Amino acid sequence: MSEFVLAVKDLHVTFRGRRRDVEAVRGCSIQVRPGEVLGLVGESGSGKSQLSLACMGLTAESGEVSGSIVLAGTELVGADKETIRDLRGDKIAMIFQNPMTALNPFYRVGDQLADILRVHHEMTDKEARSALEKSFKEVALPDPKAALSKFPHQFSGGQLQRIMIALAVSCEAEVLIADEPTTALDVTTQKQVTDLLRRLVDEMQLGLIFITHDMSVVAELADRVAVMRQGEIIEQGTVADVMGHPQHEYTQLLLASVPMLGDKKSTPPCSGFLSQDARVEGDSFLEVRRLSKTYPTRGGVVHALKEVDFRLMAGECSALVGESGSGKTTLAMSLLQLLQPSAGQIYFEGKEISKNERKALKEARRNISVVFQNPYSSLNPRMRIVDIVGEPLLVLTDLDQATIRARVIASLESVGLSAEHLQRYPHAFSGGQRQRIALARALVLEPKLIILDEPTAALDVSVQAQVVELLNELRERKKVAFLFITHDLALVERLANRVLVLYQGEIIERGTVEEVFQNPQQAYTKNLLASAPRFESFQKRIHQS
Amino acid sequence: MQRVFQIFWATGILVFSVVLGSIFFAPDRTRDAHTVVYATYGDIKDWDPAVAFSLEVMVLANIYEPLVYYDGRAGGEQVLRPALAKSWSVSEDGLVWTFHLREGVTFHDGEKLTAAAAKKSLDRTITLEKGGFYIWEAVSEIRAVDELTLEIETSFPAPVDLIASSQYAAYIYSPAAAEGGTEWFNQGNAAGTGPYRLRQWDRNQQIVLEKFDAYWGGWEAEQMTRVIFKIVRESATQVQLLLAGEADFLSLISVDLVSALERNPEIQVDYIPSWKNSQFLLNTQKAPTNNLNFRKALVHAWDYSTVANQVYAGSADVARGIIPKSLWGHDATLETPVFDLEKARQYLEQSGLAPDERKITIAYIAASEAYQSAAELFQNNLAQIGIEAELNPGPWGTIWDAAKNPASAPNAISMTWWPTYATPSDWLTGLFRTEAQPNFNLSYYANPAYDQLVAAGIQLEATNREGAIVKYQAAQRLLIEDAVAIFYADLKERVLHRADLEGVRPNPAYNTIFFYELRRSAPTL
Amino acid sequence: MIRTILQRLALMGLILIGVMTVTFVLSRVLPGSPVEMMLGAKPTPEQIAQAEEELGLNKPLLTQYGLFLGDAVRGDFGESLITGQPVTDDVFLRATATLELVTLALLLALFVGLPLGVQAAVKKETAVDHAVRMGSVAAVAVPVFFLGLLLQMFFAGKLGLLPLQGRIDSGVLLDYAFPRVTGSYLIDTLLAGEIGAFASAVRHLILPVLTLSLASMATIVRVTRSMMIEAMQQDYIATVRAYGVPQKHIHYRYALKATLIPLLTVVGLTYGFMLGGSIIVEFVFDWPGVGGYMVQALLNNDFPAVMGVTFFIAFAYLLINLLIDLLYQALDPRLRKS
Amino acid sequence: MSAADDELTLSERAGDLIKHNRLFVVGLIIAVSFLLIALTASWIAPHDPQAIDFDTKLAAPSSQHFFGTDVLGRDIFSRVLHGARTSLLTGVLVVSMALLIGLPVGLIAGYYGGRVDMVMMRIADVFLAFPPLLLPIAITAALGPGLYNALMALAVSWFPWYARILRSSVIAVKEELFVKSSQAMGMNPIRIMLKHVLPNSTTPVIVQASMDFGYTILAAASLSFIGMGARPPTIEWGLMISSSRSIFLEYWWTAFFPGLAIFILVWGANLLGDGIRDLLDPHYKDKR
Repeated sequence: MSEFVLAVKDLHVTFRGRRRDVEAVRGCSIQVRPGEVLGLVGESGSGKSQLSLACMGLTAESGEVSGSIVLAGTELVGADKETIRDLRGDKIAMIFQNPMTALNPFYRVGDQLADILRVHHEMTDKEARSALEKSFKEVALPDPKAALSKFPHQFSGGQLQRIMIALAVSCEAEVLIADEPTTALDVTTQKQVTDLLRRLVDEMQLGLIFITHDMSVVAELADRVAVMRQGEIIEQGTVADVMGHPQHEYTQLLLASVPMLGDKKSTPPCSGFLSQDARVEGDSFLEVRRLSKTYPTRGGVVHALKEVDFRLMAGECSALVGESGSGKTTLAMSLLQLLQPSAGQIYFEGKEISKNERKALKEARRNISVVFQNPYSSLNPRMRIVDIVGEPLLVLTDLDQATIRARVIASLESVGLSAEHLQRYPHAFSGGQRQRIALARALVLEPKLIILDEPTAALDVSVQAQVVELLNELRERKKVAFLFITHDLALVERLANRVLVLYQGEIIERGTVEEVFQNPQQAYTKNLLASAPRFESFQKRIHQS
Repeated sequence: MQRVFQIFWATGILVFSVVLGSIFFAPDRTRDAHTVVYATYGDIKDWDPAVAFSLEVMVLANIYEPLVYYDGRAGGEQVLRPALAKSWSVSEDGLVWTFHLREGVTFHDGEKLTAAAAKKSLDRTITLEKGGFYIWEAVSEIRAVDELTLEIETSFPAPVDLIASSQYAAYIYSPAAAEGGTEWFNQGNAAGTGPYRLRQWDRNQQIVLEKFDAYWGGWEAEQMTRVIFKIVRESATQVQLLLAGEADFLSLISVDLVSALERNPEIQVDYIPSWKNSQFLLNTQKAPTNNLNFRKALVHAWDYSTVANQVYAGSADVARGIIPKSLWGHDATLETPVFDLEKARQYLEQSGLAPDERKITIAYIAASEAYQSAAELFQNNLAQIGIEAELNPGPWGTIWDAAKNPASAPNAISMTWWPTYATPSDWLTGLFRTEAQPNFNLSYYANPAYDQLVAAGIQLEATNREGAIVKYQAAQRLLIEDAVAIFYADLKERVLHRADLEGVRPNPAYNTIFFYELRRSAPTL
Repeated sequence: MIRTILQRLALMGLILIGVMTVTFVLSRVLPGSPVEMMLGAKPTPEQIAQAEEELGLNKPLLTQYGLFLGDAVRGDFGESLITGQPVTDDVFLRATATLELVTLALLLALFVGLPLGVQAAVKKETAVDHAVRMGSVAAVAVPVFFLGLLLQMFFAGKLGLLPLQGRIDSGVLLDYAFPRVTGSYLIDTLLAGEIGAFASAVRHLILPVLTLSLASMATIVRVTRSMMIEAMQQDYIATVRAYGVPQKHIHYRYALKATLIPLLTVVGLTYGFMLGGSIIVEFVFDWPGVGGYMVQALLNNDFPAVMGVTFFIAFAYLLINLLIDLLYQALDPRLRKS
Repeated sequence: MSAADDELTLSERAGDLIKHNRLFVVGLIIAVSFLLIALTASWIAPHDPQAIDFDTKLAAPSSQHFFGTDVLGRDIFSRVLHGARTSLLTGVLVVSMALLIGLPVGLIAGYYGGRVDMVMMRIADVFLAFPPLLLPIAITAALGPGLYNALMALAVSWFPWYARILRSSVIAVKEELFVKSSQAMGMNPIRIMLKHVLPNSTTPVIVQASMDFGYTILAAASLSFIGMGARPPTIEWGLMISSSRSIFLEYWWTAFFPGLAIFILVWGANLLGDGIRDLLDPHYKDKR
């Protein structure tokens, strides 16, 4: 029988829309051999999920599938529903992006998984449970026996993803499709899951299709890679061929825009800026002294921020780095006066700003503005762009309509948009464009400092790069200071010159980017740097395979 | 999963079969010919005969008996029949009345009827001062002369035999009951001398009376042994019960259904004279009805014949004054206003009221369809001559209370009246005598000349009936001249019952059916 | 767990006091002073004054409310001015009649509504689904009093199959006397072994239960359907489908359980709605329940009864919702305090 | 990537709905026709609804009187037409009054949270603790019967529902980042609530209001049925049924046609409500 455990030839998936038909997959062909990992890369909307769903026979009713999909010797296209259903969970299994909601909250883990197992394999409940216990050990899950009787909400994201993998293993599936399994996980947990997958593929000769938008993960894990764009596979081959010397310019763009540590290509951030006038002024225009914030919860008091001190010099661009739960957003909210800190003070240009210092607070508000992470929530869907961007001027200045309109147009042009967008509503714009509008709103007041909370995290890789370039260019032209809040070290390298590492509410390390990145003092910083994808290891990995 | 389905279907079939079974195999209605069912629209509130003053008479009249019965069935003139008193006489000066009680009469609780027992129950009723106690106003002392002779002395000559026949506050109850007091009565107890004893009271559902074997009147085979009062609030339901034979009498009937029911052979409709009449009292002190000419306009804008013939569909005659045709003292020659919109417009002009002042409020009992239709018709007629009428229907308690407070009193309020005992003075004093704090004088009528005429009549009533009538009729003429109310209907009492029941001869003096007199002819079920 | 229950009970007490205050203010504003009602047609002024003294009507509003609360806490709501009986007895006697009616109506609504809702969801966008939706939207639109009249006219009037009104045949009530234990005629007659009386009680329940349950049945169908569809779109259903679990299994084991638990809150709500709706059904079928008693009390401003019956209905309504919430927390593993 | 229907604008979805959701179309037709009837009642009614004519009392439906005549001989067909006006007015007035009271309460409670929210929601709980119909009956008893008192009573007992629904959606919208950025600018809270929070949180309330429209008509009719609602000379369907209740078994048409009218209007309103929910509630469309 053919060497491939899954072979897809000239696959078309079209959806009958009410107004026009949409071709989600246009003639794709891929193959997977046992023990081989095929990386399926593409941005959102490229059709990679639809391709995998077709291989599972899960395409929605309104979709039509043509071409050929041979799974473990059986042709799926045109087969009756029963035979396809029988294969699912027996020959082919799937792992989903969000493990937290993938299991039924109303049943214990052991019950529901055993139930699934006994659908395909004639076994008693006891046998199913012991099989599960075995595969729980296989995926290094702590205390497998107890895990069976727990409920899904009693596990962490990483543990749940392991449970899903264990299920696929105990089903003895020959092909495993992992749809962005690590996107929803922390950086450190991501590495553990990808390593586990690699080990299982090698040991059990599984065929794995790893779907992701993150080129660095593909480089780490995959043997072969297929790049998808608008429903077509534009390039396919071994990792070395496709990533070493990419033919299609879209692939090149994807590779270039993946932020990697140690990627020397881009110019060092605001170095020019630093040297001339920043040092001369000497005084810090934003200072935080012993800032702390505690939340009372049922289990006692949670310390989100513990006596944080730091200073921002005029014209500097600092980055605040920390994983989720480190308190970085609480800090940002406190700076924006959206949160009342439990203790400590914040000074702007020497004057303390707090709820009762009316004048100082207003002055600070004119000079500090913010760009949030999620572009889809940053703009009021019911307001036109001209009103959104013009609102700060309306609120904080008493300029007349005409000048406000002019300033808005200028601000929009500075972020690469134009006056014709003025009357449109946010839903007419893409994620990247919305983030630019949010930036235009932040800039219109010509503030001294812009706080950016994970500005690119919600964007597609290719768009991320453009926004990073825009930020760098704006800083030069507008002489405005940035405070970046992010978990992505590669971004820090490209955008900031000073960095503060936040861990469980405390700044455990600070300094220039070179000092901290070359020889990190704290163990936590070292671990962070280790798990972030590095440019050299990426190159090594490509040429080696 | 299959187990759940099986349980689901099993329970479904079980429940369905129980329901079907009970529909078809429920006990056949075990109503024999000797049970009679009366559908009433309200439950009993006061079981104490000394306190009861409204709907309760329906039941109590079959449990208790007065000293004397008034037989109102014999047309106008007055006929008094012996009840617990075999015979009675009055002294020369008309101040001392002697009643000779019947012997061998026992109460339901076994006690014997004696003069002392009668004195005890009448004394208690008077001192309790509740319900209809005021009819004994004239009485100064009651004496039990010997075992079966009772003397009642009055401070001024009064028709004590007539008063003793009243349907309220004149019943004789056992001394033990008197001891128990209102508390004992209201737990659903009764101890009278009447043909039926109280068997069961299922609050808000039904009241059951049962034959009292030791009744002094004795029993025959075909008489009724069990009387059930079923509480049925909806008149449509009462009609259905009557048609289905589940009820023998009904108490709440829409006027328009009577003609349809008359055509039904199984139903019999008896019309009997009644002392009830309906009128709309006009508030003589509240603008704009304080203006005499405006009131005259109103009384001429009422369409008397249409209301009597159409709205009351033949169950009422056009009234002629306040004293009904069926009672002594009625003045057939009295000349009363007639429906004439032209005349009404003239009076309206004479009243000199500005157009925006021509607005009145009319209150009436919401539950009565006759009042509602009559009021809507009147509202329609008034609109034709430029008077705007706002209708305020409501339960009796609410509209009565509003009417008694001058500020919130309406310009016109519905009133159906019937006497406690057979005397015209009951209307003349109750409705129109001057009262500082109005109780039923909701016209706020205060005319000394009128009061003087009525008082004179009362004095003469016991001794010189003719003289009393002359006074009463003069008083009535004043009411017409002052247009104090719209007297529009002498109500014909209608009794609807199953045709197979005979002996139904309702007595206007008592708002009840004497079930003791009933016989059932060929069984219909 | 105990702490949350105590907290909820305290909250419930607070809300009940709020309800009592609102009712107290409303009942005092009612037109028509209750004294005349109590004393009958021709009371003398002294009697009125004496009765007002007795009822404490002449005291300032606040002290009247204080006195009332003092008594109410001891469960003494005074005597009803219409029936002359202690309000608590009246309310208990009638409450059991209403609870019997409402509970059966809810069970019928669930028994028919649930499966229909589930089928409509499972067979989405098919003839079954459209028929069920059309029917449920129509059923909700039928005025309860109109439905009652129609059923009466047809089943009792024309066919003479079912009784028109009341809880049991008068004759049966006499000849098959049964002791009142629980207040529910179905149970009491069975306890007493009087099958004849039981059958009569069932016959009298059919029309009122049907009238009361139709609207709620429709609501339960619509809510079950949308909850079931929502459950079927959850990620964990996609997982189970991806592992080839048969469709029937997905519907009736996973999606159904995920629907039934949140559905509990709707049942609590419907029970409350039915307590209100029973007012109309009791009006049409002469059902001696607490709804009719309340309307009578309000119409004749019998304010002790108004306070007592409002307290009971609000208390039952809140208690039921509390029980449903606690049951919901016990059943949903995510909320369980393990 | 969502399936065929990508982000449709409101008007496209409406067109889509009319073509595909037959139930919504039926509802639309009923609602529009009743609206027309209500507006043109005085012209299209064959007889004067108030004209009393005892000669034709309780006449059965005929070519002369399509729905027969009532106990005062008035033409029931004309009265049903005029009744439409009262019922539509009831629906509009009650829902809008309830929204007028409920929206501010929900907005302030949701936005400020903390003690303000606690107090307001407990007050709403008190109103919600009264089972339906109990509170309106108590209020109408206090204010005295009459259509406007009944409508006021219904509105007062209805607003807590809207307050609660708005509150929960305001709590969600308050966390949106565009609200946070306005707060960061120091915009005054009232402006934030009115310009940013309210416009984005009213959808669930509008959906509920359109569903309630039919129910309020039913509630008002029930009040009239037990004598607490409209009074003559107002022409109201519930009142017509109530006043012909005792003769209904014999003269069925006196109550049947007003009852039928209530049923059809409320049914239409509910279908319309369903449709509006699909229109405004995007992710709801696949729950249809």
